[in-house]
Amino acid sequence: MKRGWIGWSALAGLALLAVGTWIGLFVAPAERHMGDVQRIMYVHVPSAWIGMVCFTAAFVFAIVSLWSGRRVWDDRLVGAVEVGVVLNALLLVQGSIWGRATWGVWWDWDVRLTTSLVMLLLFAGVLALRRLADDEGRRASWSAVATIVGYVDVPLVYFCVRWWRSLHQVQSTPETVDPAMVLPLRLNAIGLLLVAIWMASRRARLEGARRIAESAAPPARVVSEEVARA
Amino acid sequence: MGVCSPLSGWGCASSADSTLPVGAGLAPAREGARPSPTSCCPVIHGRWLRREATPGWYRSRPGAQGTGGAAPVVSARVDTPSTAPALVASGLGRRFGRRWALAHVDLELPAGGSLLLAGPNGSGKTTLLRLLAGRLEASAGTLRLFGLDPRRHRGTVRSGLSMVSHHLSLYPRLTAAETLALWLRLGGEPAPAERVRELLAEAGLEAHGDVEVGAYSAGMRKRLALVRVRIERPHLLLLDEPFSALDSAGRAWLAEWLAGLRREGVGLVLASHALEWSAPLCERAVRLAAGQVTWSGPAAALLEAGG
Amino acid sequence: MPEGVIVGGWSYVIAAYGITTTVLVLYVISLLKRAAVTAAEASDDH
Amino acid sequence: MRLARQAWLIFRKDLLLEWRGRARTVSVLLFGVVTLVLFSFALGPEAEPLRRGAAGFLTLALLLSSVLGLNESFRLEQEDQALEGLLLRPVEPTALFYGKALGSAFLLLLLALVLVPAAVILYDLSPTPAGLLQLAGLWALAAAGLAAPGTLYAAITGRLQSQDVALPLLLFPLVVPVLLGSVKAMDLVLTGDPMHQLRSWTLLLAGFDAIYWSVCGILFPFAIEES
Repeated sequence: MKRGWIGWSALAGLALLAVGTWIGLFVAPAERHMGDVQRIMYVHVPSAWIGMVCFTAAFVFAIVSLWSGRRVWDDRLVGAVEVGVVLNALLLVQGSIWGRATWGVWWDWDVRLTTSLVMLLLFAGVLALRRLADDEGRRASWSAVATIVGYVDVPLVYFCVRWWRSLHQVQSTPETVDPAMVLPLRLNAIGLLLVAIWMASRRARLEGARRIAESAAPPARVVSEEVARA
Repeated sequence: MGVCSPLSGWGCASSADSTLPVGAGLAPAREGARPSPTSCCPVIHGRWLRREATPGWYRSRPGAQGTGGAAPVVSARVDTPSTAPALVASGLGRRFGRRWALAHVDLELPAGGSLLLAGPNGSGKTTLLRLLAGRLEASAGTLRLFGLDPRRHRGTVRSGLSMVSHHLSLYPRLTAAETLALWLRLGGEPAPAERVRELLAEAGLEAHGDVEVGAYSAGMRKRLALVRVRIERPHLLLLDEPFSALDSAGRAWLAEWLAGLRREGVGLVLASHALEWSAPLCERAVRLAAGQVTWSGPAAALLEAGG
Repeated sequence: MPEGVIVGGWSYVIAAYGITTTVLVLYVISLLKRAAVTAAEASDDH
Repeated sequence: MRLARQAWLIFRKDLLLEWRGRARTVSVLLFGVVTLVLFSFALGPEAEPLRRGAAGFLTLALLLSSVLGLNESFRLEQEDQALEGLLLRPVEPTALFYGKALGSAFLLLLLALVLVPAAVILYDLSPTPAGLLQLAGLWALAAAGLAAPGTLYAAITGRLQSQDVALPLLLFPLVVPVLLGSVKAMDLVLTGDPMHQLRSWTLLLAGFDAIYWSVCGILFPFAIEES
């Protein structure tokens, strides 16, 4: 199979992920308060970043899709949304595990966790809507509309939850990051980005192939009988 | 700004086109809002005129706006309905999933012309009408209405079109009078009681104006939906099976009513099985089968050929 | 070891990395599988 | 202005239809009351937890009833494809959006007349007259915040096979900010506002409304037109 630059960069991304994870797990120092649990960060934070990148890309694709009306952008939109949803779901699982280890609970109505959850529901809704719409054109414009509204909604959710939470407790996520922790974080983020781009582009290509498989060439033109006058 | 087609005896269609330069609609208003001599608009409301932009195919007289002579009222990309064909379709097709409901349709209809679409159920007549009305996007081919691309000039094209389809687009809980008044007001016209009564009389519904449409018989509903077209003052009227659901008196009424519209220069595209009623109303006819045009010629010849 | 440090955090770390890797691998497999199915369908029809 | 005039006409038409079909409107109102009653069963008979949760229950009752009202509003348009007729008239899609969203917001506003007294009785609330007025204002803001995205999505889901499931699925996550804002602000009205936060929550809610009404208004034409 011919491997394009996206494929090669995804392989490079895998290598980066391997190196970054190795450094994160075995080389970087343990965090002062959280100990080794903090090592979840090296996968958790890149998931959050790249998930957000996916949704941002989906938002841009949605605008282009509405504006140009070309279905290619709809394919790309699905790719970005679906990969974003996968990463976001992983993010919630990792966050939940981390929460269990540090706070003792699987779930906490923390700002980021809550926002991620709502974001997941919003974009999973886009995917659900696509399955319900039968017409190709409607599917494209409706998913673009839902993506745009959903994306615009995310910061609103974030601010709202922050205000809502601020009554109960101050934010407790430690923000100080040791320089030794930055390197694996960056390596993993770049690696995951490259892999995510590959996955999204594969998904987009799949959507395009499906679109074509669902369509058919017009039938052969039949000869029409022309009558000049009565 | 009123649309005044030389062909249309109906006077002004109230309509607007947001895609046109603002100046096109504003300039004549400054000049005192007088209709041009060639205009057939009986009444122009000054305020209304000032606020509405010019529809695309309206060509103002040279110098109609008098603000330095060469103000761009005449838009280069539009034409009057008298010269631009009402409808040009080439290679038009529509696909639903893998099935092409319509393919390779080439049609041309001169302004004010009339066309009969014949063919069995499922041959693509309704799909074609919906494509023409802009309620469905074509999967293939190009379409020009009044010389304009309906995708780029949606508002303009729509204000020149009317369609009465199988679904009549009536609200069952509104009375006939309310329906007509709503339609008048949506176009920016006043809806005085006598105008509404006039329209009701035209549909033969004077006695039922205050009855909710949901209580009407199918024929009455159809007549109401048809008469509502009057308010829209189209240049091109698209009808899907207009003769169905009507009794013989109703059909006679409709034939007469449509003939009246034709005399006023309204273009007509009519999909019908009732050839004995519809063929005399149309000049040209095409027969569709499995989504393609299999026969085209004069409507009278189609009648002779037995459909 | 200073006070308050979470001990035995490795199981959580392994769980997080394990789940992430598994899900991503499964997703990629599903991608490839779906692509193969679509390609097979397309070649069947044409 | 043409847009505003058309929107106003659509709004008035919706109100008239709502009035003519008031049996349905009344069932939406009753549904709201039923949910309020169910919440009290879920929490048990003690008055105190009910009183504390009253703001949340009111907002949830509003949210759940709104889905019924919105679905109904677009069912009317789809029944005889009246919507297509309006678009061909031609009515600007944007005008259609604002008209219908106003209509839905108005219906949701009506809910307050039934739900707030019901909550006062069922949950043993004792709001001051000023508090009732504040509550009404907040209710209006929440109703507006639900009506705009609700109208956008109801227009989409109204043309799906499984519309009844699809609307809440899409709408509920989207209106989380409105939900939170409304619960919080109403709670401050009902159970006291020692730190004077009501003003900022109200402004926040109003800000959300502004964003929803503009973004959804821009996107509605794309949702309703074929492409």
